[in-house]
Amino acid sequence: MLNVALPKGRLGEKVLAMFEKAGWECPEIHEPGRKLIFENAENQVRYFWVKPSDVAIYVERGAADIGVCGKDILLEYAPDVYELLDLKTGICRMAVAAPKGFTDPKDRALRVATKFGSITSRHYASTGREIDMIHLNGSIELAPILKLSDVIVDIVETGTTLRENDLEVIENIVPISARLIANKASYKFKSGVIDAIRRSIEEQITEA
Amino acid sequence: MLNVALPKGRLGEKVLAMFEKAGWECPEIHEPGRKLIFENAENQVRYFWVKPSDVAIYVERGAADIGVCGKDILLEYAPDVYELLDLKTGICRMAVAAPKGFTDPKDRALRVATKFGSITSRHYASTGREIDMIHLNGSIELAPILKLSDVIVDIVETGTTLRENDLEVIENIVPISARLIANKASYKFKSGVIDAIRRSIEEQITEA
Amino acid sequence: MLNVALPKGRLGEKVLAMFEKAGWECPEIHEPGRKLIFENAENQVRYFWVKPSDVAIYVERGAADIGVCGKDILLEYAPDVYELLDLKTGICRMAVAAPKGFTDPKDRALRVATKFGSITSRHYASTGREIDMIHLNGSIELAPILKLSDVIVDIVETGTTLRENDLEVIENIVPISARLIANKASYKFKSGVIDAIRRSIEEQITEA
Amino acid sequence: MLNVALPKGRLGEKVLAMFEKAGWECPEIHEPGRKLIFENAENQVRYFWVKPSDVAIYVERGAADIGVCGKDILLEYAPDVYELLDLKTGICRMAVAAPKGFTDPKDRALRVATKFGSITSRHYASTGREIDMIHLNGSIELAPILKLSDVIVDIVETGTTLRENDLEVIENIVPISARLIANKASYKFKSGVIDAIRRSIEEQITEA
Amino acid sequence: MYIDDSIISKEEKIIFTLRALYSAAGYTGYRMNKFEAYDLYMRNKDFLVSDGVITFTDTNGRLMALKPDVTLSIVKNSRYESGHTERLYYDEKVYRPARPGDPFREITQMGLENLGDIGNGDITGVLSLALQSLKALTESFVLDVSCMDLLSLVLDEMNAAGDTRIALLNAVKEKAVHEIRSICEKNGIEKCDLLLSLLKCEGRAKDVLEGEALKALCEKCEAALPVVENLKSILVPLENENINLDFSVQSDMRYYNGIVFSGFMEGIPSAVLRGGQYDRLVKRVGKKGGAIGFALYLDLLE
Amino acid sequence: MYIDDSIISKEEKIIFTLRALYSAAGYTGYRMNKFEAYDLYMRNKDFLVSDGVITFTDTNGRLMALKPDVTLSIVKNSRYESGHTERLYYDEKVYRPARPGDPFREITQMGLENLGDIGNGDITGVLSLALQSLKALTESFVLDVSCMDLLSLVLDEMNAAGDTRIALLNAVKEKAVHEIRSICEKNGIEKCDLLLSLLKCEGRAKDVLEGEALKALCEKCEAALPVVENLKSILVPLENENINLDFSVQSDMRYYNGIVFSGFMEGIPSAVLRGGQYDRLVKRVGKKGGAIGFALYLDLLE
Amino acid sequence: MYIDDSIISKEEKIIFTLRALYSAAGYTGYRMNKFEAYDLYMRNKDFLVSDGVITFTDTNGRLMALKPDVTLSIVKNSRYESGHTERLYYDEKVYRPARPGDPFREITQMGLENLGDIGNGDITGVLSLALQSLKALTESFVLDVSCMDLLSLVLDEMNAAGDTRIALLNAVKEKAVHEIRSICEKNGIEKCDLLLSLLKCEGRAKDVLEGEALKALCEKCEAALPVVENLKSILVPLENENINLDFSVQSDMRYYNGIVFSGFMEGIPSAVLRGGQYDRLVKRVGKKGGAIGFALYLDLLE
Amino acid sequence: MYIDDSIISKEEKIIFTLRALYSAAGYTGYRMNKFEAYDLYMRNKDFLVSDGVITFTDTNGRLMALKPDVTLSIVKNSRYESGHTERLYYDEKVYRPARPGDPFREITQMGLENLGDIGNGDITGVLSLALQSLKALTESFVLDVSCMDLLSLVLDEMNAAGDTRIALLNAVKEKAVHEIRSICEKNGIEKCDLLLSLLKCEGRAKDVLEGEALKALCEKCEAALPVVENLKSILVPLENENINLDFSVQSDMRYYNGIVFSGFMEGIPSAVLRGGQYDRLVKRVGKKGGAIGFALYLDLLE
Repeated sequence: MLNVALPKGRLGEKVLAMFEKAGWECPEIHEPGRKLIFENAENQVRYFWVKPSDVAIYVERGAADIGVCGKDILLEYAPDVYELLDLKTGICRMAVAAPKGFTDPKDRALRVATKFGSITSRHYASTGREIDMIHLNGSIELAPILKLSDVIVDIVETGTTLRENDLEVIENIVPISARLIANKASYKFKSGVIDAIRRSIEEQITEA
Repeated sequence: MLNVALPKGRLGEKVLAMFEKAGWECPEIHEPGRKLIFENAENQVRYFWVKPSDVAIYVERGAADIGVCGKDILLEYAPDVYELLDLKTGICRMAVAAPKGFTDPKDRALRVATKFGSITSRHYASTGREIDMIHLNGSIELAPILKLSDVIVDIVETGTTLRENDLEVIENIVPISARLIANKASYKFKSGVIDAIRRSIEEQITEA
Repeated sequence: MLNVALPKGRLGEKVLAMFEKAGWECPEIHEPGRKLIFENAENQVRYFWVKPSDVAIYVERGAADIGVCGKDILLEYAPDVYELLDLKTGICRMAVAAPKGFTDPKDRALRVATKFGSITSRHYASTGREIDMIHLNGSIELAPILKLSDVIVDIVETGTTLRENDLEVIENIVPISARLIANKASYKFKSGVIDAIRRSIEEQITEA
Repeated sequence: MLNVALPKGRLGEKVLAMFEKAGWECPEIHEPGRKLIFENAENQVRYFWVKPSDVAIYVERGAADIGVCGKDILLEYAPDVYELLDLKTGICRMAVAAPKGFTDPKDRALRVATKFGSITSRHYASTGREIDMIHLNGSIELAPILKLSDVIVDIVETGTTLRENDLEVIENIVPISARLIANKASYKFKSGVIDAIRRSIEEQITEA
Repeated sequence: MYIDDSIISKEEKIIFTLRALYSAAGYTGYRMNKFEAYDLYMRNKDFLVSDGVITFTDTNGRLMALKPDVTLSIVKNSRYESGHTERLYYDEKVYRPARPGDPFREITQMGLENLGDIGNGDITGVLSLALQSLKALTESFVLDVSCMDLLSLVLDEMNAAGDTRIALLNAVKEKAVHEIRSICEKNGIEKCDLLLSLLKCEGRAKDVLEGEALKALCEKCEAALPVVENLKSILVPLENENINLDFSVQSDMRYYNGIVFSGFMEGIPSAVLRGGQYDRLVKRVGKKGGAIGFALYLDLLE
Repeated sequence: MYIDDSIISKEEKIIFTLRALYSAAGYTGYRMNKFEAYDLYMRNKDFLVSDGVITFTDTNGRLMALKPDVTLSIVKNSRYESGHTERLYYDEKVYRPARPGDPFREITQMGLENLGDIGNGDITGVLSLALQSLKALTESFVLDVSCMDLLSLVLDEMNAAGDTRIALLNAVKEKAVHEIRSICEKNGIEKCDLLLSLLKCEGRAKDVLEGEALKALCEKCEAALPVVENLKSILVPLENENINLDFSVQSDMRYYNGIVFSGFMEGIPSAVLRGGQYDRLVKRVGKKGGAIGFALYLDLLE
Repeated sequence: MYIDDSIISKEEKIIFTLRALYSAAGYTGYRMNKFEAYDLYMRNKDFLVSDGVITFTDTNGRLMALKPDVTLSIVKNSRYESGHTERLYYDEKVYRPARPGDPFREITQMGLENLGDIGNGDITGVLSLALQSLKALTESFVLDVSCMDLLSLVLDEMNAAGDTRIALLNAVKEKAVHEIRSICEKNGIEKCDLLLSLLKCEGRAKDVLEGEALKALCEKCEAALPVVENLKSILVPLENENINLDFSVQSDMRYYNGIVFSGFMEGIPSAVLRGGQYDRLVKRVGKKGGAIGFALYLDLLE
Repeated sequence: MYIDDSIISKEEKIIFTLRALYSAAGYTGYRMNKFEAYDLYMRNKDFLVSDGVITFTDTNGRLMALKPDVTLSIVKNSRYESGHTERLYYDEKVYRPARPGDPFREITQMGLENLGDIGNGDITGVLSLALQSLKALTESFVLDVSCMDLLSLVLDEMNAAGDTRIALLNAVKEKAVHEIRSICEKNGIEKCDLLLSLLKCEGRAKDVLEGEALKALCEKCEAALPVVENLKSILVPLENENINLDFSVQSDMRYYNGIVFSGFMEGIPSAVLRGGQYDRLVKRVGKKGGAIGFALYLDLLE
């Protein structure tokens, strides 16, 4: 039985379709209802939906054999897993954004609001700028407007949300897309099926 | 101008209605669109929607003068704010849940999955049980099913989700409901309007 | 065989006489020569001369079963031994001495020269006075004259040396005299002979 | 006025003679009595006798401008002073000595008795041998005989004392002789007289 | 000494302004020139503003603390003389995280302490200096004053002890009237009203001291009368518009008693000044006499 | 499981021998698998054998201690059940300097604790295991036993309190009769004799318990009688030649009470086994019931 | 010595089983009986499994580390003798967080080291002991083996240096073929194919060593041939079905070279055994000769 | 701002005097407002005045150091711009034992640094400020100046490398001519004379620069000529009676090069000012450009 952690949301749906097209269908998952785990005993696969940011921990700790999540999550939590494939979907970038016309107040710590604490720490440690980090869980772009922070570090897709809030990207940190990841030990004992999935999805991507 | 942080979602909508009924209407907020901040210059109020778990930090750091959030958030982050009113809505409880028939494996650390790290640490420190905490961001009830954890610490409303996943509450930690909170300094300089809001909402609750 | 550590010098000679009078003679020890250890196989006793400040460590570590040393050494090193008898000889006191007319310079650390670091630390810790300690090995009374220190902590017998150097005692810390000490484990297995010696010397003192 | 710290004992007497021969006589110092400080106002010199092991601290802290002490003291305390001259007297060596036929007990810490803690630590740290150090103040050669230690680290002149106690040198650490030392700041402001003394004594040594 | 403005920082200017103010009021400078053993802070852990203390092992093997606070050291090193008071001010670097979980920072803290046989005049004097300090920093400020004795007395009247008392104190601190009601209900405490009456005595000191709410309280609880009179005798001489009474202001009852207070400046989200009477701390440290003082957190003014 | 002697150390052999002994007596193994906060040790500082404790800051910023001792952790994690006793043994690495000023070392400490509603039978049982432990290690050994209650009682009779009491206890510990006399004289304590009589009750337990010295003491101090009877009821069943009575054996009275003891082996200069009843520690840590136990310092056997 | 199973833990049983195994193979026990200065670990920081090291100040003021690892201490205290090897095994408590951010724990680590003038026979021997160790613990296991020299050589051929090399190594570690491609593209590295060919040489050692993929690689890169031959001469004698070749297995190139390996047990989500040749570490510490060894993380077997 | 003398300390007066001096010379104040990781100091351990550094674990688990020094932090945070220099002064609390083995103290250190593309004019300027600083403190002072390049060059000429070089440097530092001779003899170094000639070039800079000893040295060692010329071009413009040349003044060659100097005040037993060029440190920290600076140890003036 192969355990697969899928990220809830649009990305997850897209990814599920890829898995099914690759031959690992699971009719049960399309039935309405509030179930969380879906199994197809026949082709020995079990899917479950988790928060995108939880996929990595499920895979790292072996509760899932494989899973799909954004590169942002891999950079933030640095799980000890194999990163088998770039799914070339869920494409965006990690960036620093600030109100238009922003200038850095050099005489005090820069206040940075973000969901991505590790990425932010690492980024500013590399430039030597002292920061006062403000961890938020959502709507990061509100922070500079309400003077809670000077700048934000967040995922930027189209930039529309930023523009709507009079913010602009002042620095790109890293590009992001979805990745297929695998638990290292699972891979040793289930390499056949995991590799088959990888290959099949890779083909789908190449064809697309 | 009074800045009010509202929690996104059903609870926030309910709370907004209370504020409006109390006389602090804001027509703008009901217009469709993607704005995040809504102002009524006339009655000097500005609302904004934030993640429920971010309300406390906005209020504590003075970016909002007042706000509404669940007692769970106050217990988890322990912000230094005034807790002016129990809104008697958003009622639920913080609890430990486990698979039916669970018995504690005394010879090793108990694996606990949760979104509420501080509450969990404090709870188990008080009982002296050593734990291995697994921080998750959502769908906590999946963790014991997939053997990622032995038990979970989470908010329980009706218990339906637990039942659907063959879990049951084995210990109640604390009851939860929504609270009106205020920044301490703001309260000094804007006590008139804050108190007026409190009184008005209190009346609404008492009447209900 | 009983191992006895004696302090070199006048005190040691006096003490040896007491032991011999008590019946534990050792003719060998009176022969001229440079030997360090003297044994009387007949009455099963072995004497050796050590630096007065080393007696305690010989006894504490069991290299000697018993020994004689000043109370100053016991206070300074705090060895874990039995202190079986006050020999009422080698009488003096531990004191703070300063140049005549000395006044404490309150705005900086007091510079104290001494051979007795622990006693000095403890004494000033109890009064809360910050000090700058200067460890010397001898001729302590020179230190204040040469402005190396403000005061000294040292043993004072008659006070003549102090007077000759224009110093005077400004504070007495503790009275001192010679003590008979025993290793704790030795005492368990050789209590007969050790007690006999103690009693006999005690009688000599009482008679004197 | 030049302050000179001389080591009490045979070495000091010899050194004093050198100073006097160099022109810095001090008749007062030869008078019987218990004085500690001797001054010749005419040639602006002041001598005082201190414990050999205290010379370095007097000079380092500026209570003496210059002084004479053994290289062992300089190695042990590492004072921040100028070492202006090797007096080629007081010649001996620092060595490890052990009972004849000694073999190192490799399965436990080596017990080492010594007066020279720093030199001993440094020596054994360089060889990687774990030791249990026993600080003694004198008669170090007694320690191995009484099984207080396995070996000793001490000054060896002729080796007679060792032989008399059935010990032998198993390792030489460093050769020792007396040195003329000067306080660094004193040297800046009194370099004329200090250099004159150094030159004159150097000549005496060369002639001898 | 004349010092060119360009070579001193904004913070230093504040420090010199306040030093002059305190010095003129008869206070002398205190300098904490050595570290204290960690034990001193550990034994009085809850007296500290923050939980985090930088510990280090001194060269003699003793576990020391890097100044998390100055008051404890002043108390420890003070000498009581009957009939006298020691008046000290300080400005020192202290070390603590800005918030729990933040990295440690070097913060300049300024404050003053009045120790010994202190009376109401001393308390009024310290409050006056707190007001003057705030005034020197901003135009818009408030000094919230509470009286721990009155709060204590009310809780005693309610027979609130142990965990219930602690829970009530926390609720008072958060002005959480609903929690107070629920705690009283759960623990069978009848005189819940008394505490709620006390909390209602909130607002400009002048108004509250003469107001109905306080009168009502004193009627319900006679024992309160002398405490209130004492409070008046301290606050009335100040005749200051910026003093609020607010019984939610508190400090740990194991250290503090009598008057406690917090100062707020408009635009700064937390209290920039905190102080109070801490006779109980003095006693815990094994000293005689009383004490009152306050500290200003200069890092908040950045 | 059969284990080849060549792959286990001398120390491990001792550990397994003693584990078998304790296991046969109904004790179960205890494993200290996490660190305790430094505060636990700090608050009970004088309970520790040594002053030096390795502290470190855990990843969550809390100041922790590296096991200086096992007993405190056992007490803290024990659960009292009326009418029951918990019997635990342990062998753990602990960390402390061999002597003050020496570097820190990893030392194997072995010991056992009997906690809960303990009675005289339990005390006799623990003493018997202490004797058997020593016997397993050497042929020539002595177990010195004292009774803190008797010592306490005598000091109470003498009205020795505060610093005087502490000074007397130190003098007793060092068998320094001259100091006892001088302290009594200086502090106007009249019944100095009583304490000296107690110290004379020293020697083979069998002899002392039946001897004149103890009888004399009981005559001078009636209150001692029941304590002595109780002591007899504990020691007589042991019928062992290697037990000494020695009232200079002590442990800190803030933690210990009743029976305390030290074990010596010929050729080793300090006690290799130490133990006693520590009901007071149990209470300080906020738990119910009594406790007795001992530890063996295996590093001394090297 | 016969030891009753009831008085030893599951972990101890494993330890004794493995000690017997290693002892039979000519290894002798090593005991780390003192702490090392923090500097030793600091200078070789990236050699450690975990970042967190418990530091403490020793009584002489020196900053020490509480064993985060045993190998560094073994290397530091080893003495090279030409033509000889030192064969040591250990089981020690080490201290580190289970995962970054977790609290510090005491973990039992077991391992062995073969230092000195080691040859291929020694390497085969160590791999054989790794296999036997895993077999003693479970029925279903895999030993993944890689060859750092081959990986190095391929990277050299590609002219991948500096940050590019580090990025490529990380991608190899994660089997992230897409990252490898993208790094090569971004940095203008042409022979990307070579590295991808190497990664394809994955699977049962027997099959891979004889397989097409490896042959293909050697054709593209002649220099690889002798390295591959050497690898064969090490692995072929083992004739074991449980050995995989997997070039994503790596260890830090500043310390390791030649053969590195990881052991996995079914049902345990991370590697329970890790090892390899670390001649470079030996050199960094200023010693002569080579070394190979491995460690088992017994805490994962709980 | 006018500040009443009674509210500032003697030390503060010195600080303001020197700030005005440095500010007038174009230097701006530097404030070290966060702690640095212990690693920064550890990697440059020998650059520090004292061995002892207070370490603490920050809330994120990182091992930090409490400022033992300011220069390293300035260098780490500096930004090189071709053709420019950064001129910074600081007065900061630093933490170190007064002497090895003494307890840790808070010491005020004042100093300045000139970083970037520095030339001889900058060096002369820094020396001039060092002289002016001393003059502001006392009437009787000496600034000892040495040139590490010249010393290096002489040692190179002598083929003194490795341990021999280190031993010679130590002997030079202690002016121990006898040790120099004995080291040269033992190690077969022939040109011992060269070094002794260098040491003879000691005394008032004016005299020495024009004197016979230096001329003699340059004749023996031609390569010295340009270095000496350079030295002259730096020192001659200063025209100051209080400058001594003294080649025993040194700083660690792994960090320093070129000019190094020490300032002494009559009556104070050790150097109150130390400084020099430290281009090598700048390079070690991974930065471009050169640097020169000095520090004043205000605690010595107490």
